[in-house]
Amino acid sequence: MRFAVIVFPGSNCDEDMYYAVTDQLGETAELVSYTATTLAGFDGVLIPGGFSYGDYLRCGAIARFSPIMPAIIEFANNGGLVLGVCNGFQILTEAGLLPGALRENKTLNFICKDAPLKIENTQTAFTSAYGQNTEIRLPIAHGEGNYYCDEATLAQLKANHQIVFTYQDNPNGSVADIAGITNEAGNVLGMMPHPERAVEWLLGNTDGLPLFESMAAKVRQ
Amino acid sequence: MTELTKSELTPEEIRDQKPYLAWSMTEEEYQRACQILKRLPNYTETGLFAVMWSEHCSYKNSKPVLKQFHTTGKQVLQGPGEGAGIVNIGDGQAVVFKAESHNHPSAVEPYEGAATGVGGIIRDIFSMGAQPIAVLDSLRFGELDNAKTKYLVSQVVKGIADYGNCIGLPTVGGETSFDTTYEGNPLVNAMCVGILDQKDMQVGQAKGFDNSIIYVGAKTGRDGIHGATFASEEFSDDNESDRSAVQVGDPFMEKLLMDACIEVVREHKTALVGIQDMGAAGLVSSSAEMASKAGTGMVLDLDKVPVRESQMTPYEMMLSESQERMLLCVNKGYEQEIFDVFARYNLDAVKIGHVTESKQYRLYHHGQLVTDVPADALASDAPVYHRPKQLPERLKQPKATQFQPDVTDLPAVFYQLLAQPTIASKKSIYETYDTQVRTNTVVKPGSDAAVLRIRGTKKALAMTMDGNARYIYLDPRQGGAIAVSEAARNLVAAGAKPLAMTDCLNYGNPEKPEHFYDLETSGLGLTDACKALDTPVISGNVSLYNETNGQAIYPTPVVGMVGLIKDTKDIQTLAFKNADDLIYLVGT
Amino acid sequence: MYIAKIYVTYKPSILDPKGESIKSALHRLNYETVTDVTMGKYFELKLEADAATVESTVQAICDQLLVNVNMETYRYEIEALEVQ
Amino acid sequence: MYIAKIYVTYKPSILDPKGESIKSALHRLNYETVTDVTMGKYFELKLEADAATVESTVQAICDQLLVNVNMETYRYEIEALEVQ
Ligand SMILES: Nc1ncnc2c1ncn2[C@@H]1O[C@H](COP(=O)(O)OP(=O)(O)O)[C@@H](O)[C@H]1O
Repeated sequence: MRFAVIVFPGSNCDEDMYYAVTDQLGETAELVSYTATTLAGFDGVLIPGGFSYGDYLRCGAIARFSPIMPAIIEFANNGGLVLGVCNGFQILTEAGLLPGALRENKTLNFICKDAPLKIENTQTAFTSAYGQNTEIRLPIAHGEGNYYCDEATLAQLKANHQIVFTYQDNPNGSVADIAGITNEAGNVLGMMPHPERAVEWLLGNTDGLPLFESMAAKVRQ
Repeated sequence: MTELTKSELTPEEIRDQKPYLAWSMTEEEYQRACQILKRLPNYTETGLFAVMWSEHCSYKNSKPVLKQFHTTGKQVLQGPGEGAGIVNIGDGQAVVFKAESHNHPSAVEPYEGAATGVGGIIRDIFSMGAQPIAVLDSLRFGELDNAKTKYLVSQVVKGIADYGNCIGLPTVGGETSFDTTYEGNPLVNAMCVGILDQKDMQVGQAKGFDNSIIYVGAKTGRDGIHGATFASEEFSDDNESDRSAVQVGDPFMEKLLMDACIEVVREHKTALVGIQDMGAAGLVSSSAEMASKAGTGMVLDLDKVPVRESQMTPYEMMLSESQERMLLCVNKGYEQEIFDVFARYNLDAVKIGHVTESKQYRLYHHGQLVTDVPADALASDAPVYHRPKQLPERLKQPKATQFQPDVTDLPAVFYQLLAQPTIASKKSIYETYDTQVRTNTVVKPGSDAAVLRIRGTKKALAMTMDGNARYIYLDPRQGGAIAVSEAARNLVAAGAKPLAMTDCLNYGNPEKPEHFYDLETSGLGLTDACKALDTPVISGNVSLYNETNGQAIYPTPVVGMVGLIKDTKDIQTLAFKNADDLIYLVGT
Repeated sequence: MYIAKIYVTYKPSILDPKGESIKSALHRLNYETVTDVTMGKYFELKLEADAATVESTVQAICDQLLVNVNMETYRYEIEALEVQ
Repeated sequence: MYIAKIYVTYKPSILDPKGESIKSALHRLNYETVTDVTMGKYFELKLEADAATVESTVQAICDQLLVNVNMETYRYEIEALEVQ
């Protein structure tokens, strides 16, 4: 399959994402500039971490007005698989593709460490390759990963099984320990932990690889 | 600071009122400038001499010490003198690294001081054409028992974290220690490591008559004017109000600048002649050094310099230390392709002058010639001082007999030791640093040295920063050697062969003979170990005048070292691996 | 020429961790009379707009970019600046 | 009971990368009438202080904690709140 890795000014996990799906997963990928206006020919869209536009206003707030965004929204609305990690998650919420918002960590500090996660829903296009009730560890690295949504939205997320990952040991204050959610249709996933940093034995962790394998399997169906 | 911007004195008024004394330029140095010019320097020129002849820019007090360093070896591709040193790691690749101090700015404005320290050292690495891959930080503060120190620690760490995390470079190692000697004068040293294809090696030179000088990056403001002079002065409580040299870092801008400069280096080789970052003493030091090194002259039109504030004087523009700016020398006729690259990153790139044959350094402002001095006079011909030295009082005492601690409750002492901030885990610091971005980090903070693989090869690099000022305080020569040896041991423990080192020399006022003794003697100690271990010094930085109210810090050389691991399967970590494994104590 | 001053704060129902941490810092510094702290953002915008549109422009800018209406509220003041 | 509203902004000569990045975003969104943006901080403090000391307390809090006097300036307003 062919992935588009979106590069905004200030993205800094774009190459990591690229290498994860090419070197480790063995699929093809292309770095796509924020100035592009079409995603024709791609089977999946990856929005990487980083500090788009410095994240000086609010994380993701400025990136969502980039020229590429209408194409991403159209791609998602047509059922295409979109994964946003870290800053990518923030951009997806700012763009309204996912509900809620991400606030500053309750510790007020950036946190970089491995976080044990529970996979709440293994029936998604992003988690089908994980076993039921699997517990995994993925690296987190963020200053603003404290997920917020109001009660009504939370009830909906729960009812629709949109909560995909939760923290075992909530590091940032997220509502309901949320680490990652999908949209209602299940084709857009936003998550704070970094699966692309956990795809290689040399770097000590491969718990992220099944996520990309799930996406590839879904596209091949 | 208002004093610096009021209407300028005439050359005669400068001679009579001597404002240069406040800029740390001595009477003798002023006279020397007059002799070189064979006339009285004007206001701008006086400012340029003062800043370029400061210790920070000219190393006028430390040059004799640096000359003794061991700087050669068959692995060395570029020794001291450029933005950073370069070492061969085989397969046409090289590792580039350097350490730099930002002590004075961090004492005054800890968050921005530390952040811009990181930004500066990163620019030094990509100005060599290298892709930066990692940052390390070596921090020293007073004891953690008061609110002021806690504030400094939290702000310095946040400054380092925010800059490195935002630009997307992992901060993978360092050291943090606490001692009352650093109470008024914390040390913030940062190191950056980069990888380079040897064919992309760059130098900061302005060669080729008529070639264009191009300014890229952030606009120039009134920030940090006289920062270099400021770094070459002691602190005292009564110059509190002078401390206005605050520069603000913009890591987002630097990320764009880094990516754009690397693209220029890799893909526009025929266009690019030289590239240098605008660090201390900003525009004047980068441009004068580029000309002086190439044996050329330069004409700059200051009306072209992108500015952020209105009505900046030539003096202010030349001395501003606004961050995230670079200076390029580009072959005549190739300017447009360079402009196009920077335009794609939404960065300013403006031709502000050209290289000349005359060896004169000339600045025009509003059509007027405001500076006309030999380029060499500002750079390579700066004064050098051989300071007198004297054995410090503390070393004259006969060596005390071995201290015998009286330990009755061993476990209690053990726990007390572990609770010492200097010994305790530094997790609360390094967990705020992104240690994994760029996904090369094999060994993260918490081990003896950090290890990063080199993508696409079997190789990996180990890196560390170390220093223990108490040893130098007690025995400068041995202590210097110990600092190098500790760094080397940390690399070996990671499975690496040490390649070369960089250093930050943090000392007190060198004009005091006892401090100069410490500087020189510990330098000899560093050299002893460098020779023995074949780890030449390839780059470094000197920070003198680390004093508060006449009291100097311990002499504190900090060593940054990089080693090569030829095959990632040989990487070692510090943790015990299995029950029943045997434990050996090796060495003396 | 107008200057718009815009104040953005979290909605009351949302925990403000920065405000909380400042409050406890103030208590440690013995400013016990401080009972509540909220921290928000403050923007000053200069606009070369005309009187008829300036207010709607400021509102649009807030709703579109400056404020995340999911979790933040805002208020603003607009002043005319003397033209020299 | 008093409420203090405190506005903190950078001093004029200090680089404000946040304001710059917001300004260029607004220009890209076609709000070209915006000529200048600064982004600062906004605090609301509730104080159980008395009229005689409230102002000096607020000033001390600003100088000591809320404001980095190296780089920032501030202004404030203090209002008395009705006690229920
Ligand atoms: N300021 C810092 N930044 C990043 N890592 C740090 C810092 N301080 C300490 N560390 C890391 O913590 C670990 C322990 O450091 P240190 O206490 O200096 O131990 P040692 O003396 O054994 O080197 C090392 O891995 C080091 O890299």
